[in-house]
Amino acid sequence: MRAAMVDRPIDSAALLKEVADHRNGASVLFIGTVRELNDGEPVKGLDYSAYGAMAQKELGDIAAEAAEKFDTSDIVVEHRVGELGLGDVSVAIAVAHPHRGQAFDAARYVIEELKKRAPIWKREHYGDGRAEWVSAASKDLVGVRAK
Amino acid sequence: MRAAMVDRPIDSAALLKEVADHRNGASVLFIGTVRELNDGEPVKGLDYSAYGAMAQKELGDIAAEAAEKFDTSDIVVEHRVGELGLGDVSVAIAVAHPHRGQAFDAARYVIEELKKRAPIWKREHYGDGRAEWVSAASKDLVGVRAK
Amino acid sequence: MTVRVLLFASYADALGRPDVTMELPAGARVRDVLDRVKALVAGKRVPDKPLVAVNQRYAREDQALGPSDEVAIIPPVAGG
Amino acid sequence: MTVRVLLFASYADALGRPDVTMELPAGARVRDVLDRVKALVAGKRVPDKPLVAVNQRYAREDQALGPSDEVAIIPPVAGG
Repeated sequence: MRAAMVDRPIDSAALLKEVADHRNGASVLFIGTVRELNDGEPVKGLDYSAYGAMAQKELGDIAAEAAEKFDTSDIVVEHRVGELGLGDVSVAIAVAHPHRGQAFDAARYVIEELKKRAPIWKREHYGDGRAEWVSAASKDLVGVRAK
Repeated sequence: MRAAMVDRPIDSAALLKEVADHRNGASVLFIGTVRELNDGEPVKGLDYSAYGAMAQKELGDIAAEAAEKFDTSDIVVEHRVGELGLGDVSVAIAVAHPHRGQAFDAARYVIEELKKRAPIWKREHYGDGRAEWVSAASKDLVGVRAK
Repeated sequence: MTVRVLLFASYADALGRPDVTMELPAGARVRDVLDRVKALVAGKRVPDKPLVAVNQRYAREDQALGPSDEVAIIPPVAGG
Repeated sequence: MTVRVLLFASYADALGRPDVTMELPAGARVRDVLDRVKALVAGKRVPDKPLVAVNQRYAREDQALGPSDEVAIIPPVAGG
């Protein structure tokens, strides 16, 4: 089990390898990537920032909860901070398990809890030079600031 | 959308790339691998065989159903046949979607339907030289044959 | 009419070969093929009502067969 | 006692800086910090009851603070 906030590109294949084990018959990888449209407005790039020490703790807690609930310690989660471009991976979660149902459920649990609890923020950059803080929960803009 | 029965190693990273698209913010990869224990008996390796033409059709149907149900054409599934060793990937499913819920659900749909409907069979090889056909649904042995 | 019947996995083991060609009267149905196959493998691990496909689609016992149809007897599947 | 207060993202923008150090009376609680922060950013995008963490754990408004605690005001999160 491992949880990390990182400021370099995420290697999702390496995460899958990290959870692989001959006892496991099922692996699930979730990756979140920067996408073009957020409610219709073209996004050029993002920056993610975090309350680093707390985000690290929350991710660790969430992974430990998933390990307990779904009975596997083969869980790895990484979340990236810094500037990301279109298509870049912002978060990756890999879970392996003897059984597929729990592998899916554990990966889903980690991303849902991360989105609720991890103190991470995202600012979208638009083609016209503006940048806005975005709230994932409500999709409302929670702040506006010229770049 | 693509579905294929293959007789070479599955490159799951390539499947993820194949479904990637700037409109998608979430990708889910499921991989099934050969595991050591099946109900307690150590497995040395497997061979998968299939009714190839029909398996190809069923996989294609299942991918099309998932595309329709979960509103994405970014779905790829490959199932391998032939001799596989411990840890080898037998099946990989990659789905990308603007939203994570549908990405998870579509991947889950494809593996569940594949396990019910695809005419694929698996024979486990044990350390003592025996080999047995295995039914995934019941985990009952449906046939026994000396190697 | 001539119908080709495919067997797989444990059923092919039971028959000792992966296929058999049958001459059937016009109007024959899937269940007629099943009766012949069960006679061929008598008592050997083919259940009373196995899954069947006709021309690579799952089919019911009462489906009518045509000339050069491909019938397959499908053991419990185990993909994944 | 001295408490360090961290602000992030849109809240840091509202304050014009990412942290502020406060002198608080003994027995002060999270809500006392919130009152001070709201006075500093008057009307600027910090809601009435934002999320708060004390020493990197989510905390309630009535949690008592100790010397050298680290208090963080947490805008709506957007990870993933």
